[in-house]
Amino acid sequence: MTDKDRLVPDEGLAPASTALPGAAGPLEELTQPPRSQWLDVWDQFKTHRGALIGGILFVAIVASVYLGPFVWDIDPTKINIRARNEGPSLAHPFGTDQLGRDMLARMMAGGQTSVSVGITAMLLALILGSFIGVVAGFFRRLDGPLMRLTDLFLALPLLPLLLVMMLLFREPLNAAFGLEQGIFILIVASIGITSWMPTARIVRGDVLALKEREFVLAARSIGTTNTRIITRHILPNVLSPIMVSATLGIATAIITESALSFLGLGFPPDFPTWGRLLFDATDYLQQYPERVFWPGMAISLTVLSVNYLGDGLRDALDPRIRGR
Amino acid sequence: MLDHPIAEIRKLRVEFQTKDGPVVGVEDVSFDVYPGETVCIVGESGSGKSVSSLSLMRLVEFGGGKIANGELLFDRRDGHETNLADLDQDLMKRIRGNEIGMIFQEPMTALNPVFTVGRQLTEGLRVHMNMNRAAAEARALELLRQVRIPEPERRLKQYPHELSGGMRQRVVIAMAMACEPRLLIADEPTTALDVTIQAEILALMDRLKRETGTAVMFITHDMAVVAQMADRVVVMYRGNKVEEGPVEQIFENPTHDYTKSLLAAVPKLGEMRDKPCPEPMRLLGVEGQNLKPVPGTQEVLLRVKGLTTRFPVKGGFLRRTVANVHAVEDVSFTINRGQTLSLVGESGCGKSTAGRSILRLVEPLAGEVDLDGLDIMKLDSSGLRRARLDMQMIFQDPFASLNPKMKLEEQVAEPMRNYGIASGSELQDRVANLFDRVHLPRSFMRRYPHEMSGGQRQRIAIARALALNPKLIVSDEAVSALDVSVQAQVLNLMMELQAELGLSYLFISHDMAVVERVSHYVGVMYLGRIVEMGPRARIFENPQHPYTQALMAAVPIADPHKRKSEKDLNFKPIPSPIHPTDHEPEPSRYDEVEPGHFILLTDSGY
Amino acid sequence: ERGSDGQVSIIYWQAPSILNPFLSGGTKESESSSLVIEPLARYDQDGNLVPWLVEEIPTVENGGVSEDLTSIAWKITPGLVWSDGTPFTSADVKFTADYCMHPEGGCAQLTKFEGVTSVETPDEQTVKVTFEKPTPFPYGPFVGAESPIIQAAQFADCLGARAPECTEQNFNPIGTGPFVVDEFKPNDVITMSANPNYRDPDKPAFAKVLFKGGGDATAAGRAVMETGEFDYAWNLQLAPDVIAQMQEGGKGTPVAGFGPLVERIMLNQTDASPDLPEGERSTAKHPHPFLKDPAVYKALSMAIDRPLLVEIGYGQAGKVTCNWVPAPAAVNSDTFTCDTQDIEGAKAMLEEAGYTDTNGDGIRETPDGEPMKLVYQTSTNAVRQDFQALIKEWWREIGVDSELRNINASVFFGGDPGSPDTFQKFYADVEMYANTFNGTDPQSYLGNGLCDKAPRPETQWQGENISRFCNEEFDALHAELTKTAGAEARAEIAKRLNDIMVENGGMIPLVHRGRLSAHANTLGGVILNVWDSELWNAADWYRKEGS
Amino acid sequence: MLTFTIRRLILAVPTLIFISLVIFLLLELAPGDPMAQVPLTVPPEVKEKMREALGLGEPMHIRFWKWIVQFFWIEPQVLIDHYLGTSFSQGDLRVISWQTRSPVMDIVVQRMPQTLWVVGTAYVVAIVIALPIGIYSAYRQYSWFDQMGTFVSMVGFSVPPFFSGVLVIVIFSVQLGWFPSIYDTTLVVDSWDSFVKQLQQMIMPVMVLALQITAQLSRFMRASMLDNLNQDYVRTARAKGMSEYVVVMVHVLRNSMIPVVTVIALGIPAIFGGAIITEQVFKVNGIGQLLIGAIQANDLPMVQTLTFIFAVLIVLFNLIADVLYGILDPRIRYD
Ligand SMILES: Nc1ncnc2c1ncn2[C@@H]1O[C@H](COP(=O)(O)OP(=O)(O)OP(=O)(O)O)[C@@H](O)[C@H]1O
Ligand SMILES: Nc1ncnc2c1ncn2[C@@H]1O[C@H](COP(=O)(O)OP(=O)(O)OP(=O)(O)O)[C@@H](O)[C@H]1O
Ligand SMILES: [Mg+2]
Ligand SMILES: [Mg+2]
Ligand code: NI
Repeated sequence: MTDKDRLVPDEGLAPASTALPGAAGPLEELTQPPRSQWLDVWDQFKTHRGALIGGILFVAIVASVYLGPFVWDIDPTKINIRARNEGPSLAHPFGTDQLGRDMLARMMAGGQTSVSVGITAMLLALILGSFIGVVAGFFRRLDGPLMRLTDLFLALPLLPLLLVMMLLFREPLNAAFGLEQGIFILIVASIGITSWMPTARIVRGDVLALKEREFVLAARSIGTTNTRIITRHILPNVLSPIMVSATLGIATAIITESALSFLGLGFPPDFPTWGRLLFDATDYLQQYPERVFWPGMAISLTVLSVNYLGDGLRDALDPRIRGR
Repeated sequence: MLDHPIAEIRKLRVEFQTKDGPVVGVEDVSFDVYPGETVCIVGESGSGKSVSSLSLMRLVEFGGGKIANGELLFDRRDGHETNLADLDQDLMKRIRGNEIGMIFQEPMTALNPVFTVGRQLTEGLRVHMNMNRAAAEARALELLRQVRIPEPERRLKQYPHELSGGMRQRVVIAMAMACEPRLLIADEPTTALDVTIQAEILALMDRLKRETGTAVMFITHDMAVVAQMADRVVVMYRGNKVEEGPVEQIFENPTHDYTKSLLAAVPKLGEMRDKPCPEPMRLLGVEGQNLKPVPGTQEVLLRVKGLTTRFPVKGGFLRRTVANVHAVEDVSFTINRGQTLSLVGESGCGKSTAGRSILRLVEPLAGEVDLDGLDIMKLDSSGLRRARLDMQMIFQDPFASLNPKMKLEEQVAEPMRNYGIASGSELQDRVANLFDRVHLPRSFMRRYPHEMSGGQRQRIAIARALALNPKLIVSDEAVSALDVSVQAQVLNLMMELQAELGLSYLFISHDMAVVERVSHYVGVMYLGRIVEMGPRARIFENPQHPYTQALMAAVPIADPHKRKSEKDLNFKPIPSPIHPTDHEPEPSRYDEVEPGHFILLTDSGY
Repeated sequence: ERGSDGQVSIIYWQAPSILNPFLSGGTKESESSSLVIEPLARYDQDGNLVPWLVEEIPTVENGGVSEDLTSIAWKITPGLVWSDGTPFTSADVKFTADYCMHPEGGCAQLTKFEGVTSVETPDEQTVKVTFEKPTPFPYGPFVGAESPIIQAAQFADCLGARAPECTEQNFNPIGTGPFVVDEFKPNDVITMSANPNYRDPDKPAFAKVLFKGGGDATAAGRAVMETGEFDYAWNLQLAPDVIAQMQEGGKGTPVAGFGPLVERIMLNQTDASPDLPEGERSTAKHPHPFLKDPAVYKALSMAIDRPLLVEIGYGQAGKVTCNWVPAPAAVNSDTFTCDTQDIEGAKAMLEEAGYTDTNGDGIRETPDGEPMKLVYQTSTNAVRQDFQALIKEWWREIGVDSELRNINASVFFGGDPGSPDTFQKFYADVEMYANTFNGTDPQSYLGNGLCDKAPRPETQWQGENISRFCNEEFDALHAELTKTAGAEARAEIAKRLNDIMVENGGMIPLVHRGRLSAHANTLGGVILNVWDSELWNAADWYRKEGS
Repeated sequence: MLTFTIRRLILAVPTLIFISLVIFLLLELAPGDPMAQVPLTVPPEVKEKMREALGLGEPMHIRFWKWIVQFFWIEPQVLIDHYLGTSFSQGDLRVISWQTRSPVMDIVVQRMPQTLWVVGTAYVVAIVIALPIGIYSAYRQYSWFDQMGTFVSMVGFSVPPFFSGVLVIVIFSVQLGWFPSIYDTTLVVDSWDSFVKQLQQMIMPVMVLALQITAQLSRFMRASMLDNLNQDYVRTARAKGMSEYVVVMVHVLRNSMIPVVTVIALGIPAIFGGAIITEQVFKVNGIGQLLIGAIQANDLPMVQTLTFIFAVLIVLFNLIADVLYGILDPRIRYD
């Protein structure tokens, strides 16, 4: 390294004020033009190998699931009874199921549901959780009631809740959005509202700590209103626990959906999701192991990729780490 | 062989592997430490002081560093000279804590929060000296007595958080001294402490060194401390040693430019004697400095009367208030336009609370605050928001008071956005101007706080406070966390702005030398009250209250000839400010000993 | 020899929750309790009545049934004792009737006692049951697994509202059967041991029974046929290739038997359109726009490939049927054949009747221009959804569109009048489910086609005539059946009733479903009986040597 | 600490009553009918009679009040009677399940052992495995061990138990014949042989469950260790000449355990709640299976009681976690 040149004492003799508290590395950065925030995030993200692989994989999965049907345009509900239980072949790369439906097409259709359920349920849980966490942490008076509410939701059983929601909202939802959309909304909503609690707790804890930090006081002293303190100062700083919850949330939502299918409460059986496909295939585990393999693989890969993606995003979103 | 060094550092080079390639922490450093001698290593933050000392302990490796080059020769107790740089970690274990002791910078975090003091003290003894539990405990007790901790028996069973900062630092020292090491490395052991405690700790170390004959490697960036402690001084700058010599020589005849600038930046107590008004410091190598004194006006801007702030202590079954922390108790003062009033005092005496109460960032219990004719206490929340246009605050910790996730530009623009003062390109211009004002390059506007040094950050905080053109700035220990050279620049900047814009400051600090430099008036706080208040010169030249006198005595002076000894110090621990709810404190009554110089008559608790 | 063969392990993937069939009505409860408590007479594997705790089956010929068909007298086998050693008398039988007919008891088997006016005990060995009107088939009370005899002494305090409080009795009934309960863990497992006072001193061969409940059919089948942990698994509703795979395990054998269970598509005779006001939807007020047209329902039926359905859904445990009542054999009508799919024929039939695709979207329109679109609902169940998918496909081919719906079984069959999703409300055009009847006499089952049994708001949507079928000829013929005695004559009428229903489009029968159970190869004496409890002859079961 | 605990306990009472009301209302609103599983052969009139016999005719608030009284007043008496042989509860109507017509609590007590055995063991096994993995992967962050650990725990997290359960059954029961595929709840462990049997039947469900729990716990442990490994006191400990073992396993571990212990404590209610899917797959018939069975059969008293017990446990362990936090971390003092 040519640290020598950089370590030359500068004539101004006001050393630390112009240089960074770090000795060597960052000096160079001084001369670089400042860059946009997202470019920085991207830069950091790129250096995180796991995150990059995870991100590419996740994008690939999402793309193949949503764009795949344009290339592989077999109807996933198309029954071809003569081609029942076939193994992988050129015509059906993933084989066919017991009604001769193309597994690849079904995997893509199932993926659409699973991924959408995962993402939307996660978003719902995240928004709810962050909102409640932030409000509880920020407004001392609401803390007690909101945390008891969290207890309440923790204690609520998912299954009866789902049944109630089915009864109360299915008809109106079906009327408004159609059958599949209706059930989709129901499932997403029920997974969402039964899984926001951990996020809320974590966020609340972080907000409680952040609230005591001086920059929040500083913000108040320059006349920042509560709402702006929350949106500008608190939220960006609790982003990393939220990101972690988010990535875990996608995974849990996908898995919860499959568990609901197992218990007969999820999407109807004619509605493919990865969880459903996996569940249906477990009966055929011995005869047609490949049928278990595809959905199982898809779920695991998604969960894995999302998790690594989350790890990387968390690092990338934190400017402190980004600088190093 | 007394002239043989106990430790010789030869051509040390330490590198760190980071994500963006290797970073050099120490480039090329060589120096010796002789038995019974105190070597002070000085230099700005990040110059490699800690890394050098950690290398000697071979602890850099645990932080991701690597000793890339050089020798660390250490004279073992058994007389063998060993090169620590390539010693096995297993053997190193036996030297660490046993033959080399180390005291760390942060007393608050250097102790393990979940183990008792006794346990942490005895641990080393039992490993290195093969003591049994009882023997180790007896020795621990003895150590605690040595470092003069009150009630040592009780301390053994306490947890670190139950001790005050000063006591914790003494525990750390006791721990380092436990096995009577031949070399003691003290890495900024007093930086985080109050003057009074600092004075005690320094005296304590000095005594211990004399009593045990241990060699001390003392790391600091505070020249006053150097003057107090050192036999020899090593000056480091950006990973290199730039100068070395006996302490007198360094202070009287610095040769390297950096050393000179360092010394110039140190405010020295008594420097301002006979000067009526504060004036900026002369910094080396800065051309065209405006060193005109800042007289200010005699027009009253802020009048505070009977300010009282208490924090309730909740307890009992129903979470009712069972007691109050009397943080600020019946405090009155005035600040003139364009002038600075400083509040000094030990940690916890209520300085910050007083400052915050004026802005009503904490709600005072009683009192009047009158800012330029506006009764702050009577304002509702929107009125208060408007009032804050005229009064701003700079916080103690430049690291904590900036939002780490927001661009600097944004942070400076935020107050103007909040009040809708400017927008669009006008806002941009204003922000750019503010950056110019605080001497920051405009290219920094798009940076994040972590990309700045402490001094730069503090300037951002100042820019932010200036954004609204306030009349009053409450500066709460705005320079305490900074390096001397940076501190000098920030102080100069503040004074320059005062002269130009006619700002008034409420300057909160515990550094007497700094206070002497910047203030027109000084108030000394103790346990929530102002015990003495008056023009700066009178307070410094003629301190009347016993507490003020003790405080003055504790301030180290950046002059190796004016060392203080332990005998000069007689501090009592501060009594608790917590009183039961029915406690009715007496009102503060003052005696005017000289014109404008007041002394508290009420019992302050000192 | 009694108790010589160790333990027999039985697995039911539905776990019994109680051992008193009068309080539950579920198959799992009546079958598990059949090991302990027994009726006076049972049906054998062919559906014939066999005397069990009596000497012979009372008939008009042997004088046991009165000439006017209003009473029946049972003669209890002398010397019978309960498992606790006390004698079994006619008082116990009478008590059983009182227990079930108590108005507050909530007895699940009340239908068995329909029309009974009194039960008398002329002597210790004789029970006389009197009916309020001539009853040509008087073998309801005390016959079959649903109507066993409980001990008067044990249940004396459990009449009426007190019935549910008698946990000890309900979990551990004293019976005359081959086994006695050692421990009952509700919804989990029952352990039993041989009844020391069983009437045949050599039986049962097994000393212990382990009756495990819970899980799923796959696991049960696997435990018998693949791992050999269990000896008997009940009702393996599994895909045929899964069964085949399990059989390769070589440890067990599947056995199938056929009762009257039929998977069918009910055709709504009324209009279920959501546009109709609540209370008129799916009622006789508004007939269905096109489903009552013979051309339509016949075409729908012709489009279905029943053998394929059987192959995919049931394999060994299914047969093609065109009848509503395909069993017992005597009442199985042979009027219709339906085992070949005829898409072209169906198309032609619709075309001819004026249902043509006028706008070219592939869906035919009725002569009024309404598109032929059906809402097709069923309960949530993998096989049913496969059927739905297949049938939807076939119907599409003939130009009839369908919208599939499936509803959680507990809601669908739950009968909650407030829910829009029950099979009784039938807010759809067609719905698919299976139904059957107990015993061998179809009279009351055939009554499900009577006009006045249609669910409607006035009856709180209760009633068994799900398709709201209404046909005068059918009603008259059924009235005749209730008065006719003589097995052959009754069978003749039953066949005609069946034909009227199918011919007039009340339903499209799909599959005659059997019950497929499996037993270990080492378990001997298993005779699958679908007319009574599958465990009816557990006393005769034994361990085969050497296999 | 004591007042804190008592205050929280007292505050928990209204919370719990509110929770029970919410659960009750939810279940009341839920569709479904306890008679749904009664075969179609039973005519509707008879079903109606059976429904009335269950007390379904009474208005909602009366049934709620009855449940409250039974649960909070009568059931505790039964418990006292059971232990002291007294007879306070004689003649009082307990909470009766609609499915089995027997007291709900008796069944719950009956189901406890297998749930505790299987789920509890899995939890213990998971803790025993997860902690060392977490510690080591944090200590050697970014080593291949750490990478593997992350990968495996993520896979473990992402495999639904209804699949992994069947997979191990097929491998170990069907193919290898090592372990039984169906859990025998009647097995009494009184000898070495029966103990071995018990072990054999527990291995698979424990394996499946532990995989999931380990995956999550080891992540927690790792994160917590990483937080503490960079703390100043670690350097102090090293500077004292402590060996790496002492530094990591004493100084760092003790601090890292503080959050992890509370996470573990918060997971304990789940042990009592059973693991619905795993219990189903292996036929363990514990609490989880009881709950799902009761939901499917619309056995409201059972569902209500079980979910409420679960709520009590959650509230209780929340409190325990808080108290534990206070005990483990001397810096935290509740008053
Ligand atoms: N673990 C590390 N990884 C990377 N770089 C490091 C590490 N520790 C120290 N450095 C770098 O080494 C250089 C010297 O740091 P050092 O801690 O010795 O400074 P210092 O003189 O002790 O400063 P201070 O007065 O702030 O304590 C700095 O540039 C710092 O950024
Ligand atoms: N939010 C609070 N709640 C309760 N007590 C408080 C609070 N803030 C400060 N105190 C107490 O009030 C007293 C004065 O605190 P303050 O922060 O004003 O001291 P200070 O003089 O600024 O000290 P330092 O030099 O350490 O900043 C202290 O005893 C402190 O513990
Ligand atoms: Mg340092
Ligand atoms: Mg302060
Ligand atoms: Ni020597």
